Amino acid sequence: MDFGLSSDQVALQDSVDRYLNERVGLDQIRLFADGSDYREIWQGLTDLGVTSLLLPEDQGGIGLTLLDAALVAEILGRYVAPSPFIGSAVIAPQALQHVDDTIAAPYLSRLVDGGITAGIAFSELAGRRGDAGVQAIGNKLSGKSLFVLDPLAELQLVAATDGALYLVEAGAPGLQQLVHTTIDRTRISGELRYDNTPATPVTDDADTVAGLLDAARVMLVADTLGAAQHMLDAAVAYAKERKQFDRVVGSFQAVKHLCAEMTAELEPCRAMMWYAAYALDELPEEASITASQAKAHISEVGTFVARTATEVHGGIGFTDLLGLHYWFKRIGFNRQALGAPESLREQAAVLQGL
Amino acid sequence: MDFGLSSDQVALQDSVDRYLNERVGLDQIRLFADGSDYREIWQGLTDLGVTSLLLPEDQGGIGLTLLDAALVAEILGRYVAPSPFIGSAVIAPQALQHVDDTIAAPYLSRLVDGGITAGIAFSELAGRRGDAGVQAIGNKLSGKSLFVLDPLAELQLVAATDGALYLVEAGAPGLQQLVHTTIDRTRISGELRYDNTPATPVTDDADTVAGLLDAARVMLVADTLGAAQHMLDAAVAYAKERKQFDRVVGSFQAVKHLCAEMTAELEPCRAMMWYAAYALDELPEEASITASQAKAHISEVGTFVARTATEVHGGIGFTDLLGLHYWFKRIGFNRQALGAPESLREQAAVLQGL
Amino acid sequence: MDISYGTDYERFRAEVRSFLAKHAVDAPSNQRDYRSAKAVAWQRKLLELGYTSRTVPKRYGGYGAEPDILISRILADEFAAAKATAGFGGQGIAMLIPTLLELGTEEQRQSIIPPTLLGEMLWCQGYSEPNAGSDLASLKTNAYLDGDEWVINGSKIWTSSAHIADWMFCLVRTEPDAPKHDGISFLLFSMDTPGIEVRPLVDMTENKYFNEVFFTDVRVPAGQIVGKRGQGWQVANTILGHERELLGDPNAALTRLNGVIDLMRTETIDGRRVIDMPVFRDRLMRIQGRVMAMRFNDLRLLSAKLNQQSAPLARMIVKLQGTELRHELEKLAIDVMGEFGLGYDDNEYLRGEGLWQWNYMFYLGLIIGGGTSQIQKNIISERGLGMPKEPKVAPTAGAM
Amino acid sequence: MDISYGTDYERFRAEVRSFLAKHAVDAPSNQRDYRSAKAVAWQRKLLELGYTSRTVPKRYGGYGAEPDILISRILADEFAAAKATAGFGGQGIAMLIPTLLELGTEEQRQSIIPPTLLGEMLWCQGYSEPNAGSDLASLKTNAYLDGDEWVINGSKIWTSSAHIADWMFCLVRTEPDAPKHDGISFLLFSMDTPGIEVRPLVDMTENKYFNEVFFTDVRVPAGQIVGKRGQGWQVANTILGHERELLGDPNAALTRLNGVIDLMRTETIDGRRVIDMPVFRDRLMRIQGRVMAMRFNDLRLLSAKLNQQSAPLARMIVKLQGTELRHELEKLAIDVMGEFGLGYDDNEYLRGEGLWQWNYMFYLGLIIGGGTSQIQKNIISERGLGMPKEPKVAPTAGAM
Repeated sequence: MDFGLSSDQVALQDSVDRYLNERVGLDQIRLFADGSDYREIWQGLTDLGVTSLLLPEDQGGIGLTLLDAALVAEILGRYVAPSPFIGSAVIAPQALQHVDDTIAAPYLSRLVDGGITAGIAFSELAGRRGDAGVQAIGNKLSGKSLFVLDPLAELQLVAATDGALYLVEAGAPGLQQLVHTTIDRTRISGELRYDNTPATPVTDDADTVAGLLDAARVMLVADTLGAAQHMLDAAVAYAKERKQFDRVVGSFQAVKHLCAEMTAELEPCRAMMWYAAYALDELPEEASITASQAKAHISEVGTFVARTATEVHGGIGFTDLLGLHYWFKRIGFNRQALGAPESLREQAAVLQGL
Repeated sequence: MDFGLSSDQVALQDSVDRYLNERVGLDQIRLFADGSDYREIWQGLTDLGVTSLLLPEDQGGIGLTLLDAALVAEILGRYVAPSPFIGSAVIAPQALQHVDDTIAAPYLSRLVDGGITAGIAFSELAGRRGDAGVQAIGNKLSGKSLFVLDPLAELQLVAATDGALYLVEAGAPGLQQLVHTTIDRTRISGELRYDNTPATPVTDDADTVAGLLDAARVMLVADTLGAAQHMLDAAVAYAKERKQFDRVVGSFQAVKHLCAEMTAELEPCRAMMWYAAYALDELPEEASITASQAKAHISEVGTFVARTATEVHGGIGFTDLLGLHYWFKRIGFNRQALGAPESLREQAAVLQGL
Repeated sequence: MDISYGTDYERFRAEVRSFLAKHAVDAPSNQRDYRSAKAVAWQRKLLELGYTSRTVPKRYGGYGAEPDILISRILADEFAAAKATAGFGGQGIAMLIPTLLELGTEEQRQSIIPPTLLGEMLWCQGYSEPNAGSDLASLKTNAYLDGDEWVINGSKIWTSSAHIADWMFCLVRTEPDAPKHDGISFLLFSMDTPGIEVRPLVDMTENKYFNEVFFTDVRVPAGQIVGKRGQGWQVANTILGHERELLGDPNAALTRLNGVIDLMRTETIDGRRVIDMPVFRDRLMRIQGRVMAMRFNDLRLLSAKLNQQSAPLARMIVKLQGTELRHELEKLAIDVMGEFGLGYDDNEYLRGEGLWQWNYMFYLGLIIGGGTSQIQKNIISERGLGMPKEPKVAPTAGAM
Repeated sequence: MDISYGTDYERFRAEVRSFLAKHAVDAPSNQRDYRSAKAVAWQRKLLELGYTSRTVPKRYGGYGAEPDILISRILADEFAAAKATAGFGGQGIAMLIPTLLELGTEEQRQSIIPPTLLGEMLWCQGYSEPNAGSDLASLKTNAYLDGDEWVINGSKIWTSSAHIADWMFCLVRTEPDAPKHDGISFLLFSMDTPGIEVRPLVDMTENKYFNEVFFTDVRVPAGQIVGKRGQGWQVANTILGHERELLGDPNAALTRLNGVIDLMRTETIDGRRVIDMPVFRDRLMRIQGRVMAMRFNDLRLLSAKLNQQSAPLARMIVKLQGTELRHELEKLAIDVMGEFGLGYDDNEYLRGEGLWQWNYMFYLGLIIGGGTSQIQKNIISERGLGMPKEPKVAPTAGAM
């Protein structure tokens, strides 16, 4: 019985933390928000091994678990680091296990060394909005995926409306890759349009596809946890320094209690994220329920923390001066992406036979 | 333009307040909770004229409005006063206007002088629970009404499952009048069972029946407002006196903010109650929507105030020593009676064509 | 109780409505446009009809009517319903002109009010400072008299429109030895005066509405003061209360609520309309209940003002409840849109011009600004409920 | 990470489960029954098997096992799942016995532990006083030595079971001149001692679990003290932390959550099952998400204890979150039942023996008791987050 992080896991988080602490300061975030690309940061993360985490050792990977991946995602969230992590390091390496090795191997080795990245186009799986819709006929796709994470990546994992998963390469005939602006400028998201675009089938096994969706969701959960923890930490630190009425504002009971309430809500989310990530690998019968509930619950808590931490900062929190809004918006993005709380709760109820 | 209480209305509230302040102290409430009857209190209220408020002047009444009645209900809630007010002074006097005068007149005069009281058996109108159900065949009722307010009253206004309204007299053949214990011991509620029980038809006009239900709901809203205002006032007063850590607890910012939050939620409820009551008489197209929304919203606010005011009292609030729980439970009763918030909100949406 | 306005007022409402039915097309689309020919023509028209700045005396360019709360309300309601801007807003018109009418010299009124009404003299307000936010009276920007000129040094923050304003009205400390509320004066000066530097402050909505303003030996004629030396706090407070009420405007909330309903009718999840989904319906109805309560509370306040009745608690809670409610309302809209609700700026799937996200964040700013929710709760509990004031603690060393 | 207990523990779990499958029928139905032959026989059986008070040494009537967190957890889980009481609870067994094992004299252990285990010596706890609740260390009930007897005067409140207890363990002030935490002693005495008056305290659930206890010249042998004079605060704190954790037990919340689901499957509105109503489903799932988070947090704490890791914040928030969650959960159940949920006492339509309303109110009591939510938030912010302590204010005149 050991429901805690191993020293290896702590070391993994520390190494990513150290790297991002050095390389992804607020100045870099601003540059990225203004349109700089994330290649350099991603190369650095790749050098740390984040792309080979999940890959089996016999494929040149480290053979770690989705919990380890989630722990990395948490640190990415803590620094609102731009990166194609979820597609490139989590979903693609798993999805490619279902593809013929002669096709998969070259992709995998280039994903591992950072030569290519992967995006995920899952709008058909998680509460389809608007006129999204992807028809697959004889390994050709037509239609469009909305809300694609990293739509400019070289490799795209595309869910068709019938639930099957396909690989599409950047530059494939009939493919348009569009970026759309969102509030979260630390993420690249957008749209893919297909017109008889050739695609490689990955799997049409519903459990496999659901497992990939759950994994992507848990990565967003971990990202929110990290971002919310940063906002809470920043609020506490600011409240200990900022003075009004000749006192540090953190000595006012109302401000202290806001910080206590954030802590009380957020602290159990850490265990919940661990459990949801652990369940992906180890508890198949619980995995989808905990992934859905974790994303719903931690999104709600994240929204509360994002708002409250901003409020504790007072006026400065509303400005760009400390950049706090990047975290606020990242949490807001994660809330809606790949299933919003209302849909997830209903899904969790259905999964339990209610 | 005058959206405020007239001096007559203020005087009406004052007179009821003065009477209850003298006659319905905590000791009386405890006696009533232990089973004493409310005849004497009701007679006193009757002498003040509460049963003739709504009756037209040509029927010996005062010809006031449902807003005036709601203002009385508010004071009853403030003192958690036991009384058959809603049935006897609000619903029956209106319902009897639809009954042939030879039948109605004797009832009305006895209601006015307090010789009889009236209960309401509306379980068929507001989200039927369990196995309630009242079949009307040829002016005979069979089945049962649940959650009857004042089931022992001499006159019962009974909604049948088909939506029509009937009068039933206590002691009628086949009628059983049962009292069931609830958390709120300041109210008598229970059940009526009918077995071919003779009944006098009142109306089967859906708008008329809906109007009576709306009126009853608004009275409960006013009752909750009065009870919640009392709890808030009591919490503020207690916090100004009780000392811990060598300070009055009301000097702690956390306690102050709890009181401020209760105030901020409750204060707009006063205007909402006024408007909902005014709409019953003056704005027919808005009346049902505002009654539903007012009951839903003010029940939620009431629940929040009931809990928070108890919390501000600390341990003493959990005991019977100050009797605070009578208000807590009255608010809890009003929340569920004649339509709970979830059902009311859905009803309000439907009424707006959503 | 009678919530009708009466026939005279309804006749006025009908006039306004018929004017708007014909002429609303002439209104400028951007409320912050003070410069275009269209905007100036619209403002002149409204001034002439008494539909804006109605109570400003004729000799200063206004309509010269007596204050009438119902007239003001009718104008606000009808212009909002017609989605037409009700003439120039901004702090010069909303705050400075009423102040000058009450406390300015005749010369100040004549030279300032007419060009301000016509948008030729655009004002910004210099109140808050980096370390004087919630505790405004501790402001440190100072001015001393040198001959017949004030010399100003210091800085201001949260100065909206400073980057486009022609003039500023500003609170400065002129009596350093007086108690903090008695040492402040209310000065007016051109933003062209040498020594003023304006730095825009980007906010979380990515806009630059607010600025920091720095003063280095800024020299201003001695006569450009409103009220006497040391009376600036009183001058400012003459009109501050008015701003707080505006922030909780329940009619604006109603307009937005109707917008949410429209959204729910068009947005779909897996092809099903959001309006048909009970969980969202319930959330909508909850918010509607709260909007209703605030609207009726507002009606009560209007009536109380009209009939000289007192409703202090009902007034005190407006800013707190109003801003929280709007933030929640905009949040519901974003959840209704789901991922579409994340769109911003030039996103081609933007709903409602992206104003939902903008408002969601902006109302968080308003929860904080104009007296944070924490300060509001202090006010409600202390002034409203008579609970003890926050105990004074001995100043810590190095307090800013 | 590995959340399995391992084969040895699973074997133990299987044993317990098989025991319960056969013998759960022998358990008394009322957890507060310490007197019936059935209850005593069940307790003896559990003591013999080491299923209760497992770590109490054999010579005092226990099983003499080493402390093992996983064994304790397995027992708690399995007895809860079988809805069988896990032997006598109460403050004598939960709090006094561990205290005596650590700090009592050999004579105290021998004379007290065995009859306490068998329910022959029922204990109540005398800690809180009317003016020493949140601020417990300011307690004023005092005792002085007169020859070889303590003489006690004062009063206690919130003393559960005082009306049925045989003995009390009690905090009293014995060193009036010492600093407040150093002047307290921990005494034991029979409730039959002359000068003790017990007045039941009716609570909002209409029950009389709590009492006020008044002491007038109550004389107690000098040796009936645990620890030294003036060390009572430390003696009491040896085990106080344990109580706070129990209040937020997430496994109890899970059992109640399953109860809500059962309710939703049977209750109907207009003939439609509540479980099929999306608004209630959504509320249920929200609560379930919170219960899950608290369960996993609890698992983290269990693991941290087992592996000597530290998780102070995760521990500090348990009481606050756990009691709030339970209050909300019971509230959901009442809303699910609607008017049926108002039933109480002898109402013939009572669901779940009326325990929903009882728990709804009782958990509000627990939000207040054992350190109110406000005190919990002070602790979290000050001890957990290192924020400044509530500043000391000069005592006002007449402070109680």
